[in-house]
Amino acid sequence: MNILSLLFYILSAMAVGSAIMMLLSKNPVKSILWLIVVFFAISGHYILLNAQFLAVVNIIVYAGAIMVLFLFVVMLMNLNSTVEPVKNFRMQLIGIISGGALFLIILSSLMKGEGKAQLVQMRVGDAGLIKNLGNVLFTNYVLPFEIASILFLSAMIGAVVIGKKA
Amino acid sequence: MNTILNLAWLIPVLPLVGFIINGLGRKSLNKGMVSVIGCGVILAAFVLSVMVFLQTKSGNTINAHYFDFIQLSSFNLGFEFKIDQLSSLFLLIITGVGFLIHVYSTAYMHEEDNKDFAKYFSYLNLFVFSMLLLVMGGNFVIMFIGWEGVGLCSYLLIGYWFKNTDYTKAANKAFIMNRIGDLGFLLAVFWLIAKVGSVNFDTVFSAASLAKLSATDITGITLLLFVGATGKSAQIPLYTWLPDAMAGPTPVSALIHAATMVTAGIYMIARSNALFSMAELTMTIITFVGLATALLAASIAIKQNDIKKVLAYSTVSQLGFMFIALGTGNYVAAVFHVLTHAFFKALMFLGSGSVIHAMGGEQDIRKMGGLHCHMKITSITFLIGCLAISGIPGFSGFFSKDEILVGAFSVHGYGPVLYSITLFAALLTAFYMFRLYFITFTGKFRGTHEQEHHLHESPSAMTIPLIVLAILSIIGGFVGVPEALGGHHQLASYLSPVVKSVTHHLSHSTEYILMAVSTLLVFASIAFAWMKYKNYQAEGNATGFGKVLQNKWYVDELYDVVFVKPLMKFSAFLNNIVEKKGIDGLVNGVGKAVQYGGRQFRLLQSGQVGLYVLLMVVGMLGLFIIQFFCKK
Amino acid sequence: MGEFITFPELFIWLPLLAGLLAFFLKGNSAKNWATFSSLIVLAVVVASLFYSDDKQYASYNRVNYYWLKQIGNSFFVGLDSTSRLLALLTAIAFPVIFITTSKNNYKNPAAFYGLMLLSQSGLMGVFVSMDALLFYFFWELALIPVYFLCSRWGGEKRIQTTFKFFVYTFAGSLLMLAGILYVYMHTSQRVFEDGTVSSHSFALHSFMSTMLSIKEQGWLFALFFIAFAIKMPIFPFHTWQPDTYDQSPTSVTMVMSAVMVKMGLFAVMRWLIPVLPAGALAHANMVIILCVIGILYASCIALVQDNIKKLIAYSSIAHIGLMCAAIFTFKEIGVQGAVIQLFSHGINILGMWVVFDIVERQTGVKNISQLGGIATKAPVLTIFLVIIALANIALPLTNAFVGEFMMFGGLFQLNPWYAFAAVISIILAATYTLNMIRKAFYGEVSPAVQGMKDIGFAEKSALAGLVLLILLFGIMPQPMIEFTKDALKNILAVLPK
Amino acid sequence: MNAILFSALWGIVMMFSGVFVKRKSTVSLLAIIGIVLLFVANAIELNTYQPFFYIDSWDMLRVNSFNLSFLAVVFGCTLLFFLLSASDILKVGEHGGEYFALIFFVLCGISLCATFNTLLILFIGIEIMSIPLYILTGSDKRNLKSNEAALKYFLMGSFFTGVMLMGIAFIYGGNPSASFYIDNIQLGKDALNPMIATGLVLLLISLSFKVSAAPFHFWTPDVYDGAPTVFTSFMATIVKVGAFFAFVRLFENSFGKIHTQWQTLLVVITVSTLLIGNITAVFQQSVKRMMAYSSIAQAGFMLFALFALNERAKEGLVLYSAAYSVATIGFFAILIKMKDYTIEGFNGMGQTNPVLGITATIFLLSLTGIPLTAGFQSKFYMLMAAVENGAHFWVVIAAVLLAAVSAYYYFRVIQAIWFKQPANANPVNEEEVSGSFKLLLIISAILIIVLGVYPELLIQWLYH
Amino acid sequence: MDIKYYIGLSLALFSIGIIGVLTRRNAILIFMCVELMLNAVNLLLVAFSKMHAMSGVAKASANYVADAQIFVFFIMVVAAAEVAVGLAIIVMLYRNTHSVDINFLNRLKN
Repeated sequence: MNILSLLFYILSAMAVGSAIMMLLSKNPVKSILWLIVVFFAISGHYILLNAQFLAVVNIIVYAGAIMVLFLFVVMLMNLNSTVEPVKNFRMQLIGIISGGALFLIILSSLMKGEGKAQLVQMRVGDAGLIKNLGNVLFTNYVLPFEIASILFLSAMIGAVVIGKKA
Repeated sequence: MNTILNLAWLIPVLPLVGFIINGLGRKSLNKGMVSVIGCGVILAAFVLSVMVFLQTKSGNTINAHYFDFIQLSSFNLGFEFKIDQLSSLFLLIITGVGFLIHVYSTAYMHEEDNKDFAKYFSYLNLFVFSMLLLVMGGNFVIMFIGWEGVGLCSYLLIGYWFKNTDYTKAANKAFIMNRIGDLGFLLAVFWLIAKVGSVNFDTVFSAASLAKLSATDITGITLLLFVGATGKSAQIPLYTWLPDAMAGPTPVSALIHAATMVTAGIYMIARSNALFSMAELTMTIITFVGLATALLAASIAIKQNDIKKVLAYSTVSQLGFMFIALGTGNYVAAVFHVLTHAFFKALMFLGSGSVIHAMGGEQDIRKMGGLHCHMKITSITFLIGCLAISGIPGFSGFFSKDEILVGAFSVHGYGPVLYSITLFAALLTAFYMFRLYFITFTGKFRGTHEQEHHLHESPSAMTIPLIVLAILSIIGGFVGVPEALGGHHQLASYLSPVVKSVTHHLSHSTEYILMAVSTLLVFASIAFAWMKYKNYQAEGNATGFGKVLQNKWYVDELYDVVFVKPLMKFSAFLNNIVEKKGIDGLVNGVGKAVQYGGRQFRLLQSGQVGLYVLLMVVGMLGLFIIQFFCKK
Repeated sequence: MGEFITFPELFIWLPLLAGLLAFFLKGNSAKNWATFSSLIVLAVVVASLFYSDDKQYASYNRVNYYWLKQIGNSFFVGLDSTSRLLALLTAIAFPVIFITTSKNNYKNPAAFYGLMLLSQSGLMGVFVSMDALLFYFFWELALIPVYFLCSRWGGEKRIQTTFKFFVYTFAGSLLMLAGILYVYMHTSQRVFEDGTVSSHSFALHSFMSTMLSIKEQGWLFALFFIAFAIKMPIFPFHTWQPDTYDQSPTSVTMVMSAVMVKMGLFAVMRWLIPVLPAGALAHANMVIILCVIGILYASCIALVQDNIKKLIAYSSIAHIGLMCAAIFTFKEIGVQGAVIQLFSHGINILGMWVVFDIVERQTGVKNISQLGGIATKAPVLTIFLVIIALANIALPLTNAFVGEFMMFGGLFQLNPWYAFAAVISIILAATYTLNMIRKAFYGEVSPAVQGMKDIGFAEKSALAGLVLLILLFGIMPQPMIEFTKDALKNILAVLPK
Repeated sequence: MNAILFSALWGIVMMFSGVFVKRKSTVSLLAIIGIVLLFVANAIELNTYQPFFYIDSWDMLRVNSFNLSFLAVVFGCTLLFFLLSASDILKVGEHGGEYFALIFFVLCGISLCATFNTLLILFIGIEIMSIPLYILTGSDKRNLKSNEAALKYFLMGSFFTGVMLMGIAFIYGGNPSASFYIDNIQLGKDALNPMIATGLVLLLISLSFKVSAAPFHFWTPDVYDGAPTVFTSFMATIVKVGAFFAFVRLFENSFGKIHTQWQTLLVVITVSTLLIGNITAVFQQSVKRMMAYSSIAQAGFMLFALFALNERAKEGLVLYSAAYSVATIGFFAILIKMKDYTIEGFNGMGQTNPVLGITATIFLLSLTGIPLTAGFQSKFYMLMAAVENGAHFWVVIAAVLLAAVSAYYYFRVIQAIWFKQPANANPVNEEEVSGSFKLLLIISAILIIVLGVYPELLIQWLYH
Repeated sequence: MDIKYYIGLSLALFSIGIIGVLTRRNAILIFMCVELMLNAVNLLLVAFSKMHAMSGVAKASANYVADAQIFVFFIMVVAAAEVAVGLAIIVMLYRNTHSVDINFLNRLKN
């Protein structure tokens, strides 16, 4: 087992473990913090895959901006002190069972064909570098890039329309 | 030379014209005009019939095709008449007796409103038209048209006084019972169409067609035709309408329910003798049905107190005799009896009408008595009728009945038995007819004083037909004097081109003995009646067996219990349970199921996002399973 | 005239335009306009009878416009004998209805008469269309106005009842639509005169020349037949009918029972049997058995009906069942009988309704038990009724006798037992009809009938017209047989050679 | 291309108009001008295939007569929607300009969905379509139902965004050409690559959610019910057909060749959608909610386009979009003017407001699919396409039977309009019904009839 | 590293997200779980991009490898926009009801 595999397993365990912890913690703030841990773990995976740009963006945008926003809202609502009421056990069980079943079914459906092992390029490859991505983004992907601005405009308008105190 | 025969279509058309004029002009025409038109057209038809008769007597017959009625590539049916000896004989009876009855009606119905008077005559004319169509029809369908037409007219005339619920019920009963019979007729026609492809008499009775029919076919067809005949000619099991039909005006009873319509069955079987002669089973059945009817009706007649009912049952009984004749293959005898019966039964009905007229509408003989003093013509003519029907030698009934009895006796195997039972029925006839005569015309008057005061002889328009018919009742028999009595049986030889006359194998001496026996016994039974009823006192309702007879063996009640009530119950069951709960319930059930489904599906939409997502995830699971784990 | 406009078009457009116009008229003028326009249509239809020779006047009787041609449809209308006969029936029915019901005062007459005329247009369209899609269009279009008429102007329970009727028939016709589409997909291409080629065709002749396996024909037959059976209606699809007849305004009931039920039978003859011959043959026995059961069943139920409208409805179910059975005998005599009975039954039942509309309007009662002695109060009406009722029970020398005679004959030829069973209905029919006459018209005058008056000139002449037709075709049916003879070709062609 | 550009630009114009224009009528006028411009620009492109400004999209957008004519239908319907309901949009809250801006952004999203050629544009298009809708749903801020609807919509919507992305990821992963271009997906030589199959199912699921097909329809009744009625009208019609178009476009171009492999799934979805939509609608008392279920049912019919996936289906889809949208927009425009949204609320409308009554009846008849209305023609085309496809004929039979059920609930409203006695008060807010509004309703009704008689008018554009 | 491990990992994360959506009642937490699902997708996309970089087909063009990563970038963009709108809606609801518990969202039903 090489170091990459080891790192992969560690990061994977960290991601899944924190994700489960996020589910299990009663306190919303703690959930948010666990989620941030998951995001860091995923960023770690990106680095393993040599997707440096995404790793950075993930930390800045997700773990940074978005999660902070969540945290901010939770704080704003003063939910940190109150503990969320739990769903009744049966519903939770059904939820877990069906979520798990979905996982298994998708997984098994993927395994249906005779899959020859396909390897993933790790640690090398320059496609994920900022220079390359920037190049592609502003040439091939200029149209979606521009259009994404409309998304933000509408989100902005939405925030105004909805957020403004009536 | 056949101009007359070519004009034969006028015979039915004339009454039809009378019907139309009287029917449409019922508001504007006065009674005189109506009578003239009503009787005039029949008289004209009678005159034509006589001329036609003369033609046919000299052997001229005609099959006239007027227009196509139903013309298909596989089947064709014309509107055609067949005028031969048989039909022209019936033409004479219908128009002749019909005319007399029309004349009689002008007086009898004189008290009716102008409008109703015209209505009455138009119906009567329509009846004559239908009856003529029946006998003149050149194929089974035209015959059937007349067949149903007379049923209709009978319905209309029985229900002539439509405000009386009982009368209209009787009319319905007549029509429906007739229809049951008609059904048999109709099915026989279909059978013929299916097998022979034609319903034309000549075609069907031709050897080639008959050869196409198997024994089953012939038995089936003849049986079905006979069912038709039982309906129209009031035989068991379809006879009960005829006594009830007495609800109609008395001349109607005379014309329709004695002289003409009820003999349609005999005519039809005589007409189809070629078929019937080949169907032994049917013939046997006809004989026994006729015999049973003759006995049953006669037994009922003994205990009836309504003057018209007695005559009605007598008619049924006499029709039974005719069927015995038919069943024994003695077609000529049957036709002969039709002829004589038409005379004397019409006579008696008209006589009873005269009595009822005089009694102011009273029909119960228990309230009559001693009418002979008040209305001699009626009484004497009625007596002649009774003598004729009883079969006193010299009167017409004697000859025709004798021929039937002789025919019965000569049947191979059970002839003597048949003869004796038939003779017994004939004795009953003599008995109840004279019972009627004695109770009505002799003894003391038992009615109210006003009635007694009111008693009078009927006007001449009524008595003249009586007299004419009385004369005919006496002499009518001489057209068929048997060889044994030195006659030539002119009727048989006249009808021979159409109807094969039976040559019975009895020796003249046997015939003499038979005649003597029957005559003696008839006299005995008249004497018995004289003994019993010369001093008749009104009595209450009969008891014991008499009650059964008085209540007509409870046949009506039996029919009600066996057929009518179960049918109505079954229909109500269909209507209330099968229709509403079953079929409609099923239809509505689909609607209800949809609504129920709507309510259930609605519950899924509980408003809980968690549940929604869960259900959607389950849906995803389902789709994945279908896509990847279900065999295609 | 053939150059500019053809008869079948006139049949459709005249009532349609008249109907649309009627919506904008006020009060009585709508009524008069409707009567007038329906008489015009009658005149046109009668005129078309003189141009029925197809060889000589082909351009008068058949026309084909481009419409939806990309999918192989066209506005293809044409007249043949059966459709001409039914168009005539439609054209006769409407003026009679308008004249005899003219004393009924409907609120909002403009809408009422407008919708009536629209339904006439739809009916005409059903009878003349030669394209399956067009046929389906008219099939539905005839239904919609009737739905509105019944629901708006009907009795107390009108809404539920007519709604059931509507959904029921709508479901049926949608099944037919599915069937039409399936057959359509198996047609060959259609080339239009302007060169457009569509890969499939809705034309009747294309439908008739499809190659469908017997199995396909079998279930397609079921799809079509259910639609038609509901419309006719055939047992056990009939339960909408008595209630609907009862709850509809009588003039609409007249349209439904005199003309609309014929749509189903017509469709069977025009669309079902020629298009799916093997299916029809395979199912003929089953259909006939259903029909025969229905005949007896409906007749029995009619025996115990107190409501006259329902009684007539059940009697109509029995009669229609017989016609349907006769068609499926595939015997010349039976089918021919059914064809002429289409017309005869329409006339008779129309007459029945006319009489009972008058009775109901004057007495406000539709139950037999509350009536009695009408003959005393309205003798002329009674005479007409008796004649019409006798025609309805197929007395000889009335039009229905000829038809029923031939139909029973056909049934007998196919299987005597069917005929034996079905013929019993003749007795039952006589029983319930005569009982109804006896109770409602004879006897003592009941309180409800006290105020009744006899009919006036307009009603008298309309009824006299009907009675004349009844007698005319009863005594001389041959001309009508001649006229409709070619209708048999398509149906009898089903039989294996 | 013109459509994307103009809708985005005009969205921005409307956004600023909210700030600078105070008069409400000016705002709506501006919006109407915008949609007219959009329509015209699109029509010009449809005629010439030359956009005003050419942007090199690296083949990420594909423009052809089919999707342009579809967009023309969408813009035409939006025009009708604005004309009928602009005043009601402004009544929802004080952010009139913003609402219009959001609607234009949605149109931009629809334009992207109609012309996308890569999964990326599809994703962005669907998001641009969805996010403004979350906002519009919640735009009636004081109304708890509106809030609730917005949150439900948002939560479920983003959940299925995740599902869709998972699907896209698998498609990408299973595609040896490593491409997001929808016509460049290599489906495997013999057997279908399981990754692509999984991605396909996930995409099918998420797009089913967008078009509210069962069993992913649960959001629809609640959201349509809770949203301000005028936006429900917009969502149920224009947005829904937009999503449908994307759905069909994606599956036709990328998976059309392996149609039979996923047809069974579609049968299940179609039948359950028809069943649930129609049957649940039967029991509704609120007309608005009934229309939500009816829109599910109508989606079931539109799914036939996907089921059949042939030329006829595409024609049918365009026709269906137009027919369904016009009728629904018209009916909702009337519904907005009602005082009472229950079925009883319609009682006697035919007598008090005949014009509204007649037009509402025509709209409902069209939705039921009565001949000579556009609704019939569109259903007919769908069924025809399905039959032409040849497989699973029983689905067609099920569909027509359920269409008969649909008559049940549509006709309940018609019954209320014509055959029931009116309540004491006028069921309609009379003061809001202007003459021009009535005229527009009549025009839409006529449009429906014209399309019902001559569907070629619309269809011929496709083969322009 | 075999791609299967990455598929397993991201599916696990995805499923945990789904389970979270199914089991939690707090709207914010549900939303967070959705974000987790998106991240799982992101991870998978990046892994696939590197998988394609490994297999020969895509070597010709580095763009194809970049495609997926650009896609991930856009997912993040969209997620950000969604968060803005979503949190605004949640806040609005909280202002009106003082709760973010989805179980109490049942004014709209049936």
